[in-house]
Amino acid sequence: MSDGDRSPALTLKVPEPGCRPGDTPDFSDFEIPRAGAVPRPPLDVAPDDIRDMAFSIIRVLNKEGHAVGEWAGDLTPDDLRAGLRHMMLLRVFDARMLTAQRQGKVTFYAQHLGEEAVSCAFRQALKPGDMNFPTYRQAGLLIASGFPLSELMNQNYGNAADPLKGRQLPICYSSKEHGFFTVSGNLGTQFLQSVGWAMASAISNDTKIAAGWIGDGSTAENDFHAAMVFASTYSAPVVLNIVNNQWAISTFQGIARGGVGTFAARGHGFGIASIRVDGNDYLAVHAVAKWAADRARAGHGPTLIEYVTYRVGAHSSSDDPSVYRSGDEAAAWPLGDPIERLKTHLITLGEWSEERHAQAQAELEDEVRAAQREAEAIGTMGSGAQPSARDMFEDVYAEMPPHLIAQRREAGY
Amino acid sequence: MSDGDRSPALTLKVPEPGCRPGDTPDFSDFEIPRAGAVPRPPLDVAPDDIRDMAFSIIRVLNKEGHAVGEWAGDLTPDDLRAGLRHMMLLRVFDARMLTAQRQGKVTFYAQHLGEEAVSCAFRQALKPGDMNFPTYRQAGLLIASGFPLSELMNQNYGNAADPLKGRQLPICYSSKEHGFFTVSGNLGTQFLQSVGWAMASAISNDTKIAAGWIGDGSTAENDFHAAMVFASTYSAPVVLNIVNNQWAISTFQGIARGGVGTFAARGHGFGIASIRVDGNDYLAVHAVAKWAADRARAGHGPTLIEYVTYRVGAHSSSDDPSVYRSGDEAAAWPLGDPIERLKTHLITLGEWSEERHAQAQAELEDEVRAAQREAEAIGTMGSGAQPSARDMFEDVYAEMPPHLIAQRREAGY
Amino acid sequence: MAQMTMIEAIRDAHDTAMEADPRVVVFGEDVGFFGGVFRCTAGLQAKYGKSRCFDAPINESGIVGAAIGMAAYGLRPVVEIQFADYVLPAYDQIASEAARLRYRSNGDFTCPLVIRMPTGGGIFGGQTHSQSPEAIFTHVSGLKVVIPSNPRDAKGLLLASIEDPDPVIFLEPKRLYNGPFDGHHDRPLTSWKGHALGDVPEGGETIPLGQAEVRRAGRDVTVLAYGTMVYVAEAAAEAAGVEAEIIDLRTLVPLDLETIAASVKKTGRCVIVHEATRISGFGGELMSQVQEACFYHLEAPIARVTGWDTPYPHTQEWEYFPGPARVAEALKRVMED
Amino acid sequence: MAQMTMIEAIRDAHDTAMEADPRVVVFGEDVGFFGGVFRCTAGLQAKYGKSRCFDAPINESGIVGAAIGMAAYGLRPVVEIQFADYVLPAYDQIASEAARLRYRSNGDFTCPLVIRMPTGGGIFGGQTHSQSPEAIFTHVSGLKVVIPSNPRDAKGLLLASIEDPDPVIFLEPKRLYNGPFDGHHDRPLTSWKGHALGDVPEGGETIPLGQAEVRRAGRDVTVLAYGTMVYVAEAAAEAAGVEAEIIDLRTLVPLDLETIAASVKKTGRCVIVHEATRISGFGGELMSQVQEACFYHLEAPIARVTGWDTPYPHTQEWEYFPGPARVAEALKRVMED
Ligand SMILES: Cc1ncc(C[n+]2csc(CCOP(=O)(O)OP(=O)(O)O)c2C)c(N)n1
Ligand SMILES: Cc1ncc(C[n+]2csc(CCOP(=O)(O)OP(=O)(O)O)c2C)c(N)n1
Ligand SMILES: [Mg+2]
Ligand SMILES: [Mg+2]
Repeated sequence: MSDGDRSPALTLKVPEPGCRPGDTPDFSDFEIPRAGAVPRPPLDVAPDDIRDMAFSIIRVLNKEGHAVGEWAGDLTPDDLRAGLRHMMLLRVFDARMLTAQRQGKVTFYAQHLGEEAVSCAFRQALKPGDMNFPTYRQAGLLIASGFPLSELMNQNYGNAADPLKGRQLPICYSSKEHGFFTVSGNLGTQFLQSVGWAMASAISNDTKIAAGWIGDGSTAENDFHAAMVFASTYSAPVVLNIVNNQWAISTFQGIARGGVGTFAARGHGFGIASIRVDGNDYLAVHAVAKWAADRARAGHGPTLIEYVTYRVGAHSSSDDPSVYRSGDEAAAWPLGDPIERLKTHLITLGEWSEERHAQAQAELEDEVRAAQREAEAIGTMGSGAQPSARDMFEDVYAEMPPHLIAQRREAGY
Repeated sequence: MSDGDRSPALTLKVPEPGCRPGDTPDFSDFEIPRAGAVPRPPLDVAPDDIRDMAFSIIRVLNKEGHAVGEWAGDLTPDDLRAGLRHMMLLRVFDARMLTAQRQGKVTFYAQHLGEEAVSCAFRQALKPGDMNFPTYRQAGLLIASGFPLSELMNQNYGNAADPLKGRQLPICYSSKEHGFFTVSGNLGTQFLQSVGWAMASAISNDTKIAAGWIGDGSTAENDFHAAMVFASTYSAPVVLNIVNNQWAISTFQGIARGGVGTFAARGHGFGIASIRVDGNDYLAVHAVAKWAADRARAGHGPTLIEYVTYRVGAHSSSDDPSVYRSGDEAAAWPLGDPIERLKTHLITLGEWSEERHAQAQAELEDEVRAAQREAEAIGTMGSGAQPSARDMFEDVYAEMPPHLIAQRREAGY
Repeated sequence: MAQMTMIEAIRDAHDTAMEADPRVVVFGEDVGFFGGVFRCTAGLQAKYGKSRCFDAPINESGIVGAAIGMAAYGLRPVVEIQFADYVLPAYDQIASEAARLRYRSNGDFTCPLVIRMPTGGGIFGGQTHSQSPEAIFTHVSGLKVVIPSNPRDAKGLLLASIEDPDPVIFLEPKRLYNGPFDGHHDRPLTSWKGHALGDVPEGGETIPLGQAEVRRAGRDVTVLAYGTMVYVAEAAAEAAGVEAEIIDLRTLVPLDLETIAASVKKTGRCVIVHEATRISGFGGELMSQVQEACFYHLEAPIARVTGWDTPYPHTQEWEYFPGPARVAEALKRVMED
Repeated sequence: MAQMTMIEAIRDAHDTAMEADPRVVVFGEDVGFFGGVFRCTAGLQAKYGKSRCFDAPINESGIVGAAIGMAAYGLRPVVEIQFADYVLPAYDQIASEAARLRYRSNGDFTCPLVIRMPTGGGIFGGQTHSQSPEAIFTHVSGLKVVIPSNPRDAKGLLLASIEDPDPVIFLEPKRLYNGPFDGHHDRPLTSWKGHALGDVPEGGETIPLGQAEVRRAGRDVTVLAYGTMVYVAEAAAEAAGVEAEIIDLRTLVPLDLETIAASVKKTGRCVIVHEATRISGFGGELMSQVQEACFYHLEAPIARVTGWDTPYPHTQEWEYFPGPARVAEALKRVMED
């Protein structure tokens, strides 16, 4: 085996993004199939027969704003206007909350800029009783289900009306009623829990399904594997959503993804149906979500979906992306803006206009401002009516044990 | 969305093995390509171009005992006789240790019966300095590298000459010199560590490679994912070995594998070259191991290998398989016995005979008996010369901290 | 009443709970068809079907994380971790998730979940079949930690844990599965047959969490023990000829400080024993709470007898295990102080 | 000597070690190009190249497990866990593997590895950016646990940790990164500028592990503190007008019991403070060791001031954080006892 002595010195390969501050963004090697190109398979398709779908991108809206192809779906103009309204509302809400954060009224915030279609459109594919296990970047699931804005704000402000009594960080919402599992600050854990919830539904011969959510960077977490193994083994009625917005914090998707082309491909190791969709195309997201949800309901098991989108804003209010990526990248992003694209589509349908859009924008800003006034009248972080310190000791257990009663006394509450 | 009301009640799907005690084993739906059928790709092949290899089985020895096809390899009759000897020695060693366990001279033991080819043949594809991260079922790596039998026994007996001073369980060997990383009782952890070791070799511009080992059941562990992510992202020079012996303890491979055909397919989610090999075919195992090791050395990154074999014996000395699987399964196992198959091959080559085989068997039994006499002369579990209790306090840290000095005094040693 | 081993009592508790409540589901590694490597779930799959008792992939985080999802849905999962040594991969799901659902969602989501695991040494299990990780669970707010020392308590406490609305870590001293063990490894094995605590009530009777039990009354010194160490303490008290009051804690969180303090205030002396390593073991917490509650009653330093601060060795099992000799020595010492 | 913040001192320690020893490699989430979310590794990738300082996938177990393999190979990995709250997924690799390689292989394989992480509260980080998990590491035989409270110690202790032949958990009180914090959140921020402990020696000078430092001499009562609580204790002693002797432990394992016992034997009183939750927190271990070593010198019960036994809340930051008022109260109480 003397050739070994001649074997070359090894080197560590560390993936790098195409573009850092100062570079000009270049998405030319990012293959984007034209809208309508990808066929829509039957619900009972064998995962292995749609292997290519993990390397393509399902798109419905073409450049002209027409909905084309087998995934065009059956959303009515009213549905579409509602969807547009949800995305606009989420964007307005985010903008106001970011400002409030800068004013010190909120400790921490993370927005959805550019990703609004994913959570807003997905929500419309669910039924009452279905459960999402979201990350901190799926507030559209609540907005689209009509969750009161003032409650979201009360939590972000951590005021006396905070439904979570000041215990949780901003944006880590919780609402069983709205099918929104309590958001964890720990990445990946909830992706696995969604599979367990879905298994429970199957064990109970129920008809409800679960939806797990995870970011591109977080797919590297170990619990991603546990989720895939359990979903695959027990064929759980769950939709597993990977939101690929290209970046973790300062870390580009290539570090989590490694040597494979897409995140959707992860499903191939488990025989799970895996598809990739244009995350900035409201119609495509809805159609794909509906397809996956119907598969789960029909007993065909889990579907893994990668939403291809882009995080236009900073990772969070604590982050400054200009240090690690080019400011021009967002503008160069080839899949456009979800709100603009749906707006154009509605206009081409003759169901919407610039005037109505401007008016809707104004109405939504009023609506958010009103909710904000209401919430701020109660209090904001550190000023006005605050959650009580007593609440700090409640709900650790259903019944307060002696040591906590003693500690609460010691604390003087 | 009223159709939802009509959606059927869900049920939990729990995979079951084809055969339980009382049933007749049936491997008819287990597809076995004929020997020589699978081509041998170049070292720099793109993982995606050999996707099918994860669903096939590389085999070299055909029914007649001839070595056929592109994977036949270049092992000389001397190499093959050495390989046969290693497998026979491992089997004799296991038999003696199991008996010793029943006699109470060893607390715990796990044998390799039926799987001897995997570790024995793999070892011959490595070079000095390469490092294995084995499980408790790869002692062939040590046997094939000439590790002294008496040392293995001293550890299993936990006597005064135990190289690990009585601290470790039997079969959890350790030898840096022989490229055998200290075996952990915790499943999966070492699979990941092998990737880190390989990354270190690359960081150091070294030429050494690492080999990770894991069982079929243990691929379900989370650290399997971490290993795949890191190996894929940094293109680590590592060979990742999955020994699929069909069973965990009482749990058949389907519970870990889920809805995908093979364990090798797990690599497809990461863009890692993934192949499947007849684990009871010494020549095939060696050829595949050599191919993967050469890829790693040449800087082409990780290879995932699934060895298809069968655990003929109990999981360990604490296990009784008759409770959960048919006793006839082993006999029905279609890939035969690794020793028998290599023996037949050597005989067809005219390089071996029944007589020489019987003689070799007798010699090996003498050799093991001799080593055993030597070891037992020192001591066995609980009788004869034992490791000192002082050793219990050593090597927790390089330098013993005050609290351990005090505890050792308190203990009276 | 029926005579049972601890294994039979645990199996019976599962059976009783599954019979009474369809929400109770049981899974873990090898627990389904086989019934668990210690046979604690034997027969449950045959009786209740594969969707209520099944084998899990070998992934402890997966087992617990999936169970958390099931509990949030409304089921009452009871999962087995094959050995307590293997629970660490699930520690994040337990500490960051199960323990906090109720708190962070203001009761909107809860986690009625029981995580069972064989714990402790004395079986020559070496580094990975002998550890006692109770301390790292007692440090997590939102968890309850239970450890029975006999068949009767095993059934009653397991039933109470399954009914509990919050996550419970249920530690089963594996050395006690088939009989009490007082650390005298050189003496013949004893079984639960004929042992008073081997008498297990039929039906769904629970033993409330948070209540310790005085196993042996005495005026000289209070011994705080749990699991296997209860019997070691009894043997040690015998040997030392000390009137020890031996308290079997049974639940570590919430702790029955009342019973403990009452005893120490009476005896003025306290010895704490556990198998786990010493530094930051639960003994440290016990010693602190006793010191805080009983300082002015103490006539001697509180002492602890524990596993040494090393990994659990293999051949040195009996030099490592805190046996009756070491405990007796401590009892004599505190009596002299 | 150079004036540095704690962040700069930590970065400088990395730089010094990487310069001196090619085996030192640094990785973790966002530590490469960006230099870490707290900027503790800024500039290292540019200076030493991508194969010695790089971004890791978001997988804490992967980061530690890969680092263990690297350490076994012969490198000296220094990895960052972005927040101590996120180390739990790596707990198994740390406790079952890193801590035991030397022991179980009889020194054949070793694990010179440093795992750094920002710890503690005071930044409105809520449940997942505020926790103090030191206790669960101090319970693991084979680990060393270090927690500096100022720039000078941060550099000297980090250099010593990198040189150490065994795995070290290196906890960085994030509230101290940019300046000392005494818990008076309503007062203006203070910086390390001009602070004596902000003077950091150039070069490779190490501060040996296992040595506590008396920050303030006093005869009334001994205060055991570490990290942020050192400054809270100082402010509390001021406020209470008590002659407290404040000991900054700096290393929790191995513990400098000598310094602690000498002080308590002198003062006869002891108050222990930490941010972590109380039950089975490291305070319990400290209280036990003081009680064991100094029982006959104690004139009052040892007291502890800690985080409450609840998850770390968000808006109630200052009701949860054990601030100067609570510590002062405890100081007064033990003086009256
Ligand atoms: C277990 C854990 N590790 C690290 C972090 C810190 N962290 C918070 S968000 C984040 C990046 C996540 O990126 P991605 O999954 O792509 O989600 P995105 O923010 O892009 O939506 C990191 C590293 C965490 N919250 N939890
Ligand atoms: C983390 C962990 N969980 C569980 C176990 C208990 N255990 C030991 S071996 C085994 C089965 C492993 O099966 P497989 O990976 O197929 O390896 P094989 O024994 O078949 O070689 C189990 C569950 C363990 N050792 N470690
Ligand atoms: Mg992202
Ligand atoms: Mg197996």
